[in-house]
Amino acid sequence: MTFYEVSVGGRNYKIEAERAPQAEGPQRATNQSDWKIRIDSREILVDCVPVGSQSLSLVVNGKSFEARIERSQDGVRVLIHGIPYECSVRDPRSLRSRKSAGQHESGEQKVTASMPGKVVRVLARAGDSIVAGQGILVIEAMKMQNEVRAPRDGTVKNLIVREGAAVNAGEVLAILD
Amino acid sequence: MTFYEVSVGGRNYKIEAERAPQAEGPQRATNQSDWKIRIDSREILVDCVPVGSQSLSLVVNGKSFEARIERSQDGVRVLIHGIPYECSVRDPRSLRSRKSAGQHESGEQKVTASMPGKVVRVLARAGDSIVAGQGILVIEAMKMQNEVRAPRDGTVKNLIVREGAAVNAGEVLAILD
Amino acid sequence: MRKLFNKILIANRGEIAVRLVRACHELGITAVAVYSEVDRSALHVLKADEAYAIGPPPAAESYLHIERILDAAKRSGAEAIHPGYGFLSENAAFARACRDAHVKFIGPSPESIELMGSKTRARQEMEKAKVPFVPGSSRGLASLDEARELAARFGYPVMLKAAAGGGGKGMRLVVNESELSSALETARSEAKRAFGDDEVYLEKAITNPRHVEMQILADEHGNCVYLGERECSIQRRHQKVLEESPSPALTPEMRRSMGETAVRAAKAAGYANAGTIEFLLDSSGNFYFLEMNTRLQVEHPVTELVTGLDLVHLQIRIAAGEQLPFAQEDLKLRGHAIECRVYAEDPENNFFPSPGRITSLNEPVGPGIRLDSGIYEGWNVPMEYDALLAKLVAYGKSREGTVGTLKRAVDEYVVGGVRTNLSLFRRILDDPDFVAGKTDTGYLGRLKFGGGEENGDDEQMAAVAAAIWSALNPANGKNQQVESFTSSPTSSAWKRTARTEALS
Amino acid sequence: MRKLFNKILIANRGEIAVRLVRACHELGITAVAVYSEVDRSALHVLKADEAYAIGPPPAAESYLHIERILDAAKRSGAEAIHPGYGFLSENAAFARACRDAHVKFIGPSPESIELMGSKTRARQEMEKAKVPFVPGSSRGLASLDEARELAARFGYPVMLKAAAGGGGKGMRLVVNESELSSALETARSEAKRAFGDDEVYLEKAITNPRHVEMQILADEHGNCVYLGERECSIQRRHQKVLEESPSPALTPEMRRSMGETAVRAAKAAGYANAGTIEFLLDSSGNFYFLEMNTRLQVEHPVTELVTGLDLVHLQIRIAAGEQLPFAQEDLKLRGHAIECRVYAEDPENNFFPSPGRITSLNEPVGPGIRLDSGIYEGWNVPMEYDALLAKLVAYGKSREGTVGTLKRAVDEYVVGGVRTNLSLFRRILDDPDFVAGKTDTGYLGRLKFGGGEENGDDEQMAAVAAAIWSALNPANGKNQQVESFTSSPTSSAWKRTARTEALS
Repeated sequence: MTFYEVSVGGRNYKIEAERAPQAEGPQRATNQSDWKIRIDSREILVDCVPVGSQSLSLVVNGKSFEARIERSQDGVRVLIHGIPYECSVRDPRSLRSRKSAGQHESGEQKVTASMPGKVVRVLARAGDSIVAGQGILVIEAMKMQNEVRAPRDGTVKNLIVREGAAVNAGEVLAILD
Repeated sequence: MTFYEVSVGGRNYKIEAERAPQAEGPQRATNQSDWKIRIDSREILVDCVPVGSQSLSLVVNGKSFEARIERSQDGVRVLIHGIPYECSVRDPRSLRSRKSAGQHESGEQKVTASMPGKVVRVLARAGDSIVAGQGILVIEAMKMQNEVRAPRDGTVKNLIVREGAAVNAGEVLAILD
Repeated sequence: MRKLFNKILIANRGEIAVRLVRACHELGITAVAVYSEVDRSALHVLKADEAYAIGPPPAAESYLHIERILDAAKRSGAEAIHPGYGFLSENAAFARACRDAHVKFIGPSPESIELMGSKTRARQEMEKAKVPFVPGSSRGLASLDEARELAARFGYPVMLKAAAGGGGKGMRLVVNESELSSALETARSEAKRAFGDDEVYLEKAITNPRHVEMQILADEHGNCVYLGERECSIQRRHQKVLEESPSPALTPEMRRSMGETAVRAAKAAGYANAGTIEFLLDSSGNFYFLEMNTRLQVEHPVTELVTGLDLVHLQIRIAAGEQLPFAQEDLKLRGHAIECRVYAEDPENNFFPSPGRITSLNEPVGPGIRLDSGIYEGWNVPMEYDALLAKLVAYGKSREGTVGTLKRAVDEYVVGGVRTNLSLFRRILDDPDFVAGKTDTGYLGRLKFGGGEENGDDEQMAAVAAAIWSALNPANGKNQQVESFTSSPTSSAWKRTARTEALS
Repeated sequence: MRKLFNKILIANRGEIAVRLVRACHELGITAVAVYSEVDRSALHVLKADEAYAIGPPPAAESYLHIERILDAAKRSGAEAIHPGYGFLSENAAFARACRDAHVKFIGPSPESIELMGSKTRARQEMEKAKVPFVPGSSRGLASLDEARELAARFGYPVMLKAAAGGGGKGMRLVVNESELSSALETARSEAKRAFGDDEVYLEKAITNPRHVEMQILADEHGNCVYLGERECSIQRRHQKVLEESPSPALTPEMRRSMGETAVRAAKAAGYANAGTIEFLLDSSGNFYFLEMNTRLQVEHPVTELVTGLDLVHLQIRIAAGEQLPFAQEDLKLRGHAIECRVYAEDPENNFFPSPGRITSLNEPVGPGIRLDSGIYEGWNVPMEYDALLAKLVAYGKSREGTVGTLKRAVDEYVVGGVRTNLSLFRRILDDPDFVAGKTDTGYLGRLKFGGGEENGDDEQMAAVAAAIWSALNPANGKNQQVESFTSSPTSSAWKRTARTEALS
């Protein structure tokens, strides 16, 4: 049995997942694909089979769900009925490692790109004092421009990208101190 | 440079493949994706990029070809304009290994399934003498039945599958001696 | 919009089950799938809102198992069942069991199914309704004179058939009167030997007939309309392969006449819901009743595309007790539609079925294309059921334009891992007879097919691609090759194992 | 079939280039693609028969580079060029350069493009042809009395606008006469301050207008017909998002009147090939000329589905010198069609563009669905161009049924790796105002949108799926998390960078 803490849209689910034991005989009540799931202390039997390489099909009490799963920045994004649910999954080990990682964070803050694009203008320089909301640089993608702004007051410790650079989603653009 | 012998539908092509050297400057004549190909002593420049995980896009002299590639029993199957070309590719090493493997073949002949199915009837027994064209067993798939017949006169040395068995394409059904 | 039903159970699998799930969703109805063990990850299960296992892979133990299906209906609370085509769709016992269980069967009454399922009773009722049959003696010939007289009345050629017969035994084609006497003798003695009964009857011979069928739609209030014909002459082993609407062979007058005949037939059978009357059409434009299919047809999309209607939506509305929302004069055919049935079978290996894993899939879309598909990349096409993977349908203003669109789509369609009959469609769509609309039930038998599609430039490029692929993926070069004989089926070695699920 | 052209070059990219390649193939014409460096493996290049590189990623150096495109036409031997929409499609210099190079430009003459591209010249010609404009003084107001008189003639509310103006400066809405005097003074002084010119003119104010456009088709022999309207009121940042035909706001009489006006406009411009007249429609049913788009529109599929025609086939036939194959009275609209423009943008992040790799793709098919798509799984959507990925179009007998079909298809559509605006369509299609056909250009601004789509059961199941996925793929559990701030754009921080490629 494995324990997970899954947080979706601000809600936390405590989940225990275990493969169901195989029953014998031709009229077996459970399948190879059955899981015993305890979610927030309620127990359900989930028939779960992989579909292609990126989906799971879940049948629970006769209800059928197809869950497309893709990696996202913070965990996995699960699409059900076309609607994305951002899930961050922690098992006990990763939970610990996350806590210890968090303790090492100093007063620095990284400013990252939310989408890929090209840096068309840099508005601040390393060493500049800036206030929350002040523009740091401008990114362009698909004929639209976006001014990336400071999340809080501070000093620009480092400007990592320069004009003309292509940046990916999640890439660090600047570090504030 | 690598040499290949590719046979397609009974025709053999001798092919040398080499990545084209990169030209310098912005108005470069060749791309990273260019290949110098010599096919049957004719030289062509092929711009070839992967498309997804199972295709190549080739542009040759302005002509555009999308080649879907999948493994087949005897090599690769290449689909161009929807039409499959069964290609068996030999580089010098595999050519050698094939020859040596061939030499070990005795008078035995394997009878294999051409498609997946279920064995619904076995018509011959081990030890039986059979003539070319005589039925060995019957396979059923998708509501159709197929009698698998002996390719030549001989003795049934081994009947590997039994009635009710599911067989895959290429699976050995029987061995003739 | 009034909810027609809250929940419908779909007693089928494959592309039609997916199509029915979609129709439910379009109408805001919860769709319940059922599945055999081997279909747990089939597309219809993934698309449905609910899904219930109904047994092992063999159809008799799952999709034909009335009790288990009704049990799933009960567990799910479904108010109606759509049977699709094949399986239980023309099973009167199932329709009756649904009625007894107070679950609406989306289709005709068990009585209509029974009537049209019995050749003799159907013929009696249809003849009363003045539905034309192939002219014939309908009972044994008393004498050569009677044969002569009937043959003269119907016109040559005629066919002699053993009354107890089947399988061609005791059958003789008679081209003119001089042959009649000896042919009758031979037929009688053959019939005697084969069936112990020398009774022989005579029918007008229809040479190179077309198979043309008429779609009808009837509500439960006595209204019935026809929705135009489908040309289904292109068949292999009595299995339709390509269908179109309208038929290149019908004039508006013939369409009206055939349509009105079909409506008479349906009314005579007390028919409700969607149904199809199959006709033989001879080269002079005469048509003769073959049988009635008391269910939705595989090829219904071509009718939908030329009428602009959704037959499944209408089936559900009719089953919910609604009246037909239009009259005959409101219906107009527009444009042309052609359907290709994409089967998992190997055209280079005598159309041997080809189940297995779909390793890659590129489905054509774009202008003028409708695709009803039951597969996805990574799915394993099971060996237990029919080989129909998808229906590729093109539509357009003219037949010529529609053929062009279909060719484009066939060329874009890629199914990897299993073999398909797509190359057969390329061959048909390029064939001058097909392009001219000259098709009959013998068409596919006459069509030269098999290889020869390859293009020299493309072949060279395939070789180049294979070489570059090997250079990029060196591991692929290590293909072991052993001398082996792969079974190659011949036509005669094949036969349909059951008619239960036979589709048309 | 006579070959119209042997070879056509497609001077575009994305879904429209794919759609044009398909049209060529359907007509048996060789299709030549051009591509910028970043589009080497774009779908239009893969589908085309030939492909030529035309330069670096920026459009100015590739898809807008007239010389390089004509060079590719010359090298390939293309006899005609289809410009698609955007890029060079309404560039008179390009049309003229094609003419000079003896390559047929599939579209109107450079003279027509120029005429309709000039607001003042277009207005003069259109007014001569009795095409209605929003009533206004068209030149500066001489006095308060003149303003009073005009406002009384047009009816309140009216709008005062700075003649030199733009950007809302010097603009005042006047609801009744008592406000007029002070509003005129304010507008004048604002205009003086902003533009150094206090000239102000007066126009009837159209509140909550609809954007309705009329498709026309003219051959090069003086024949011109209209193909019905498209309702395009649902816009964001002046970009259309969802279009339909017919418009819920038009009666058959209004359609005829608008259609005949559009044909008059096209004839006055000496127009040939496909074109669209955009109108503002007020709540009383009056319509006013906005502009003419002298090219194929993004949203042309909805017209194709209700007319049963293929506009691109017809464009090619017209360019080849053929006459229109039908007259106005042969054309009938049937059913209803609605298009969703699927953009790579993040609806939860203020519709921020979202280029990147398509990691998974499930495209909806089935009854009532047409999909014009320019993407495939594994492709990298480049950041250099417009964010339109595909157009999902549903059609059916009724508007209600079509909305149902579209909802079903939106729910089946999965695009992984990049964010899309699909959830916006779910919101619109469920909105009572949309369902009732009550849309105007302010609709999307009023629509409450953003999150709230989640379903409790589905969310729990997502959590369960994520847990099982982690159990099956233990490596996925090791997600590092660092405190980081992700830039979150606000509406005001965004602007269109260019109108050159703006689509409508």
